[in-house]
Amino acid sequence: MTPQGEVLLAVNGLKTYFNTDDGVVKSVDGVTFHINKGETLAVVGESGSGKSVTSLSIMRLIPMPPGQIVDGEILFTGKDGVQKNIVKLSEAEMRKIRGNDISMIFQEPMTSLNPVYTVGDQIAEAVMLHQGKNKKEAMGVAADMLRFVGIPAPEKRVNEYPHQMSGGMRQRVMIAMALSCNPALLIADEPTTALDVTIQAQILDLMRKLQRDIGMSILFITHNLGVVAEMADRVVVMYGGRVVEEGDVVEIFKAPRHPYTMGLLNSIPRPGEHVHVPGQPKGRLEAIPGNVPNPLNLPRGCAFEPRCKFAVEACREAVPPLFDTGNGHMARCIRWQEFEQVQQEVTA
Amino acid sequence: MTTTVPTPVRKPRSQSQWSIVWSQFKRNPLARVGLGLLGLLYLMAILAGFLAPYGLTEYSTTDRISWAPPTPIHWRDAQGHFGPYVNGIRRDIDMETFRDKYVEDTSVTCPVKFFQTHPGMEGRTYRFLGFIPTSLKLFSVDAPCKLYLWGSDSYGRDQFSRVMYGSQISLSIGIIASVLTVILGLIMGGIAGYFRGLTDTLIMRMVEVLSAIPELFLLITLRALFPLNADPILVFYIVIGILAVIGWGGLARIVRGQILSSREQDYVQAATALGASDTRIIAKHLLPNTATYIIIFLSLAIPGFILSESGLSFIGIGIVEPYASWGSLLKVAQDGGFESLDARPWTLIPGVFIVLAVLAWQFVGDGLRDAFDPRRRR
Amino acid sequence: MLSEVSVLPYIFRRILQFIPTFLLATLLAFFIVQLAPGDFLSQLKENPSVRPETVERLRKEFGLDQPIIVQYFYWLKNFVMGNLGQSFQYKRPVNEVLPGPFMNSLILVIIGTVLHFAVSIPVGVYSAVRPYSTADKTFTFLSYIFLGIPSFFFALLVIWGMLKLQQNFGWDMPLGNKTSSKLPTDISWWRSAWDVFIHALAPTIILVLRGISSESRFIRGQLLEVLGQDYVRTARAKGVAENQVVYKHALRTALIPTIAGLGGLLPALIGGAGFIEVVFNWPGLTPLQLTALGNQDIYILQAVTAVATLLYLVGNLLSDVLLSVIDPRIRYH
Amino acid sequence: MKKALFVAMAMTLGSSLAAPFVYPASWTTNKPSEVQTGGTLRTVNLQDFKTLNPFVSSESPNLPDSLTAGSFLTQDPVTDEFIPYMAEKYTQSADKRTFTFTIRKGMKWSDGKPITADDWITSYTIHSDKNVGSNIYDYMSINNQPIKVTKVDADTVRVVFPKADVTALEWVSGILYPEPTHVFMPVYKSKGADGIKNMWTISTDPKDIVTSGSFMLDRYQRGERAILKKNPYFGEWNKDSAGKPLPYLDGVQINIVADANAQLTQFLAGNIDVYSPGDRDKLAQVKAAMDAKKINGVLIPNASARASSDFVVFNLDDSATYKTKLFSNPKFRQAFSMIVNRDAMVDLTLGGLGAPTYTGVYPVYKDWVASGVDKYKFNPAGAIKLLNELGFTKKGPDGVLVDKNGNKLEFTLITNAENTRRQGFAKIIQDEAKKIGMKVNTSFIAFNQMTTMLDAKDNFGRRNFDAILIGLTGGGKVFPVSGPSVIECSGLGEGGNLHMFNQSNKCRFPFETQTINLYWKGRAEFNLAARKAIANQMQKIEAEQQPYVQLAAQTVHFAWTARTQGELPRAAVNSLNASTLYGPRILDLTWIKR
Repeated sequence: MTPQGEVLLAVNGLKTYFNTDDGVVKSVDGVTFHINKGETLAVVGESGSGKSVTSLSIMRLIPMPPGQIVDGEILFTGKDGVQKNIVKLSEAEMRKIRGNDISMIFQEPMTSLNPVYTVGDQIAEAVMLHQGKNKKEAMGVAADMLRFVGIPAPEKRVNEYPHQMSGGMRQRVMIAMALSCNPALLIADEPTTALDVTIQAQILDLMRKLQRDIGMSILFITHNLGVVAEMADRVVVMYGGRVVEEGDVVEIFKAPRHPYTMGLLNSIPRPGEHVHVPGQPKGRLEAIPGNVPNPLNLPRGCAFEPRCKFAVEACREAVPPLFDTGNGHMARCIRWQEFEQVQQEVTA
Repeated sequence: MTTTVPTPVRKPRSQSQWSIVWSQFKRNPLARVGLGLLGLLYLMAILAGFLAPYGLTEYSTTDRISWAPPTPIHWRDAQGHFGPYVNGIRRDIDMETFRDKYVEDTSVTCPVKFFQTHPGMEGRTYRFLGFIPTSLKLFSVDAPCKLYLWGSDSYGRDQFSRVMYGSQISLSIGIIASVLTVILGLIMGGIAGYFRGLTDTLIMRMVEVLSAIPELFLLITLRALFPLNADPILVFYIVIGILAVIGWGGLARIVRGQILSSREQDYVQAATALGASDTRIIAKHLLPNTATYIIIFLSLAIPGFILSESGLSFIGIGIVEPYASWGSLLKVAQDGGFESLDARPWTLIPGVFIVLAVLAWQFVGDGLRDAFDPRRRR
Repeated sequence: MLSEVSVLPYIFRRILQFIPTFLLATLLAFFIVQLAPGDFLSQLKENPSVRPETVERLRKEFGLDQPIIVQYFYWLKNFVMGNLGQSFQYKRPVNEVLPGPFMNSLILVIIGTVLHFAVSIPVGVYSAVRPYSTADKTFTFLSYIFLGIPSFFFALLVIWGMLKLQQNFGWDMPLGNKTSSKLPTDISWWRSAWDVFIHALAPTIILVLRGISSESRFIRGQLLEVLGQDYVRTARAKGVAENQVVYKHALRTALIPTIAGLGGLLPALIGGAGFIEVVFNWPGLTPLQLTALGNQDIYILQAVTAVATLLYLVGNLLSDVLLSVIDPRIRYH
Repeated sequence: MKKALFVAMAMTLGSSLAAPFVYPASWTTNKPSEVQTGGTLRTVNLQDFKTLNPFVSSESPNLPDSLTAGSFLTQDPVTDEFIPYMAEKYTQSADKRTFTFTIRKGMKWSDGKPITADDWITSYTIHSDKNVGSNIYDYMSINNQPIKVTKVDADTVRVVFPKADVTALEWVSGILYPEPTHVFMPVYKSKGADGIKNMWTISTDPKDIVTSGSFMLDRYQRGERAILKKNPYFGEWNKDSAGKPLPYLDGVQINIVADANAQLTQFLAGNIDVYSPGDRDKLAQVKAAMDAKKINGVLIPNASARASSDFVVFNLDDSATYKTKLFSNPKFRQAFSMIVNRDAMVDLTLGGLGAPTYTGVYPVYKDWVASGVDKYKFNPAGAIKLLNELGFTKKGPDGVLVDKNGNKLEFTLITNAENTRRQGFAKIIQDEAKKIGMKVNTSFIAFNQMTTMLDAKDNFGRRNFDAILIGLTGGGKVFPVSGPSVIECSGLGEGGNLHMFNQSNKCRFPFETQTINLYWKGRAEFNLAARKAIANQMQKIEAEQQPYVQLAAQTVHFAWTARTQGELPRAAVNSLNASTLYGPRILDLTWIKR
């Protein structure tokens, strides 16, 4: 694992568990990845794969109890240039990072803004908190930010309430809020899922543009591989609380090394090429059979084994390790080499 | 709302809503306690005749027992025989303290008998489970002894028996009154919400009127309007009726609100377009939507009505003799004032039952509410 | 947003809407009082020396010989002109009789309302912020118990306890009454206000205990729900401190239903003060109402009903206005 | 002749210019030398006072009465004799109709103005004005013939009754009180009855209230308490047996406590000085607190029976239904009386603190209750025998007796919901009746409703009740058998009459006429022994006819704190001499021990 460029955030062996009446849910079970400065990393997975919990763990927003970060470290280099282990920080220190060094935007713009305060107030709150500005200055910043994210008539809009705005507008407000303190890292948790397709594109465009302007890193959480292809530099694929594949976006799309990734790629309609899954007619769209495993009762071996058509006896025995397949591409499948061969044959 | 905490995945097969609610309900320990307690209380009410050693109004104007304390039960007699027995009791009015003094008359002993029938004894015959006439009692003692498990009232009526019989009234009054309230609330709210316009205005004004007029005033004056030589059992229904008449407003308002919002929904409009009649639309499409709310309302209204009944008894317009409710029994303690607390604490026992029943219903009600609410599921 | 331009016409409209309610309530009250057999003069029957002509003359004097509906409109006309009619028992205008007891009840209700919110909000918030903690479980347990005890009986228990404390420890307890009979008559206003306050404390606490029990549970539930809302997570993600999250972001929305219920609280407290006023010998509206009921002193009863309906209106208006302050989504239409 | 002696004494004292009234030493247990003056008596009243106006007041007890000194005569609580009080002396004409009173000199109102003959005339004039609506308007005449009150000269008032009437003595001592002419007359002359009615309301400034009695109003806190202070002029003409001016107290505090249990609380907490426990539970509480030294005081339990009665009255109207015909048969009422288990009522309902009653004369009038009136006491076997004679020989399947026409022996007994004692009585009647096959349904309704049912209906039509359990209270010491409104069977109308069993507006039974004749004969009889003989006759008739089936009477109990002194001698402590507000004592002679 050789990080290229300067590492902004490194997650090492993160384990986040939830205690429920029925037992311990290992939502995140030993996740490791990193984000470089200025890079966009996409974390992909179905719901329940642990991607959202991972992002909330980075923010230390896991509700405790019932949740708990039981192991691992999250190393983060903030604007002050000092590297800190987020897991070990006090709540007060963590608050200085949230919204300031790391910001987050969420899936549901309709409900993510407080209905009883004006959007200006809500943006200004973060500014006042982290930059020590007074209310008036902060409101000025808020208006600037609204303009920055492309909202017309920002001086008027700052005094409006969320219910007076459309969904896309609100997501812009969320982005404005998140960027108001120039964070080093923006975590975007499915920011466009709830939006219309045209608005989706606008928001993604906006994010790309802003990233260029500010130079921040983005941790992009999504289940939509189309978005990944547009946005990400690198991709981490999660399944059952673990990373099953990681690599450069082009690499992943061209040569997935894990059956789950292959399944994901085949379950979205895209013009152009389709990943070839061995033993399957080329170009057919197909959903992954079965359901996400019960997190209370994960298989002893590979979590994807019950749904995997390539599963062999060895898959059931133990959790496969992450295999480095070269070029920083890693996959958690004992048969990855077979796929490589098949794919090379097909491409050839 | 997104779920940030992974919800534990339920059993793989899809469950019906009811079984989900039930399994959620079972997970709530307080709800389980409440349900168990209610089971016991209602079982007690059903078996009241069997559990109560005496009749509801059984007392003697010749023995003149007044405020007898709980009768001590002895286990080993002078001859060394083992088995529960009681001594006879003698009463004096102590003209120094003005309290009744009871001494055990050890020369008289009566064994506590189990599963005895008492044919021909006034008031001891009851209908087991409502239809089998019998005078079988779980336990009893023969005259001249008395077995007052929880003491007696001023006439020497056995409080234990009265609490048992009282449970039938207190526990059913809550259910019947709240069912009646729900029916009234549903009908009025349904009509108001569906027809809107003038009907709605009228009904909603009525609701406002009922909540604006002081309740105490309504209770007392409404009670005064009812027939005077009404049969006590009729009075029981009148009391229920008054409770329901006063209580339906809140529910009607909510039902109306729900209907107003859901009648705009597509399926209702579709039904209208298909020519379904108004009543059919209300009954088939609109009311079921409020079912969840009604179940929760019921379980939380019942304890309220149990308390209201005791309040009515307190101002003397509740259940009348010869019937007894926990409320009217507690009024006996209330009437005695400090003397009840100082000299005959056993008269407070009906209050314990009121608290227990209200607690149990609330546990169940809260449990149901949580179980129905997907956001509060565990 | 709250602005005078929109509020005033709204209030006016609400008052207009309220008029039929008011008429219906007072008419209903008037009818059911009159429908009950007997009237104020019935009690003269036990007096051996009152002659039939006397009763007849009094009946005319009080207008009791007129049809009920005529009597009602007569009352209404007078009411509009600020005349509440004549109390039969006091032989004085109700305008003179009512204010004292009304103010006394209001003392209980105001202290009660303050207490209601001053206790239930902190308790509810504390329980929501630390759900299932020992304190939360204790509050839950206590509120279930308080909800289960009939309040009139609870009042007896409290007085009994206070009396035992006084008798056994010599502590001077404000045992019933509105003021202490031991104080000299010429004391400063704040001293007598304090005296009234400590006498009001015990009845008020009993009065609102049930309310506090259910309200604090309700606020806890609401707040727990709001704390799980996305926008609260957003606030946390901004780096807002936890108590700011609770008080600034969550509590305000969590309290919306509570404030919507304020409208019913005032009349409920006035009504609920009933038994407790009697047990604690508080010279409020209920003792007045009870004797009026016993004597069928209809204009007192009418006035109490009118006041209660007006309080209902005031309460509802107040909660509407407060709601519009707290929740910008609510507009006047 | 005690009376003559007193008049003579007053005359000798009268040789000085202003002769004060001297309170006999026998009216208090204390010697004048023991007495400490000053202090405040704290007492309690069950309801809010509603007015200060003596012409409007209708409640009992009321403030105007508490603030008034009295009238011409006063009744000695120990001897029951009438002695001159505000009159220095009086004469009674040979036909017993005319009283001439010489007003005591030196009497003053609380504003210092003298009390004169005019003040009685003022009072009489205003009370007699129909438009004022005075509560004692009807007392100003007897059988529609007015009582005449005239001023003879500045010191002399003459009262003429339409006929010789022994209750006239009560009238001149306890009905007509003088009222301040200088306050009321100008208003009455200028504004008439309406002017009077608007005077002296409960919110009037106490300074404007002028009283004759030992105390005047200091301040009234609505719904809380009345605070009275000493009338400085009262002592000038009222002295104790040692010549000390009265009253001893500086003030009186009448606390308004509307709930019986709350009153007990106040006494147990030491907030009030005098208290009368209303039932056995409260008595036991007071006793326990005194025994445990929580309160230091005196308790007189069972001081006497109460001056009130409880009875069952049947509907004996001439409506000729099966039920009224049955009720109209004295045998039925005798049978009913024999199922009234009065001992059980005393024991179970009154907690042993009471006595069975058989006539309408309250048992507190020990000397007046006739002997041998308990012929129809509790005797179920006797009741069954009488019912058999009435044709109720067999029982139906429900255990209820039926006569040969198939009429069930069943009726409804009504009593008022406010009264738990009466409900208890009704219950015992119901349960005893059931044992012999008489079905009694009970119904508890509001008092007002109940009295409405008792009232005569339009044109004396059918009244709609079977039996009512109700009570009477009040009546003087002079002829305590009954009252005109109770016995007269004609001249009934809407209200104002208590001839409860028969509202047909005519005497249906010979015993009704007999009773009326005896009653008026007794009223005209000034000889005590002869009057008692007449009373005995009346009670014999009542006991035989059972128009009112008497039940049982409660006893009264008095308690006061140790600091409260000056009560009546024990022999005079009974319900008749006890004031509702102050207990068995004369307020003016009450003092506080420090």
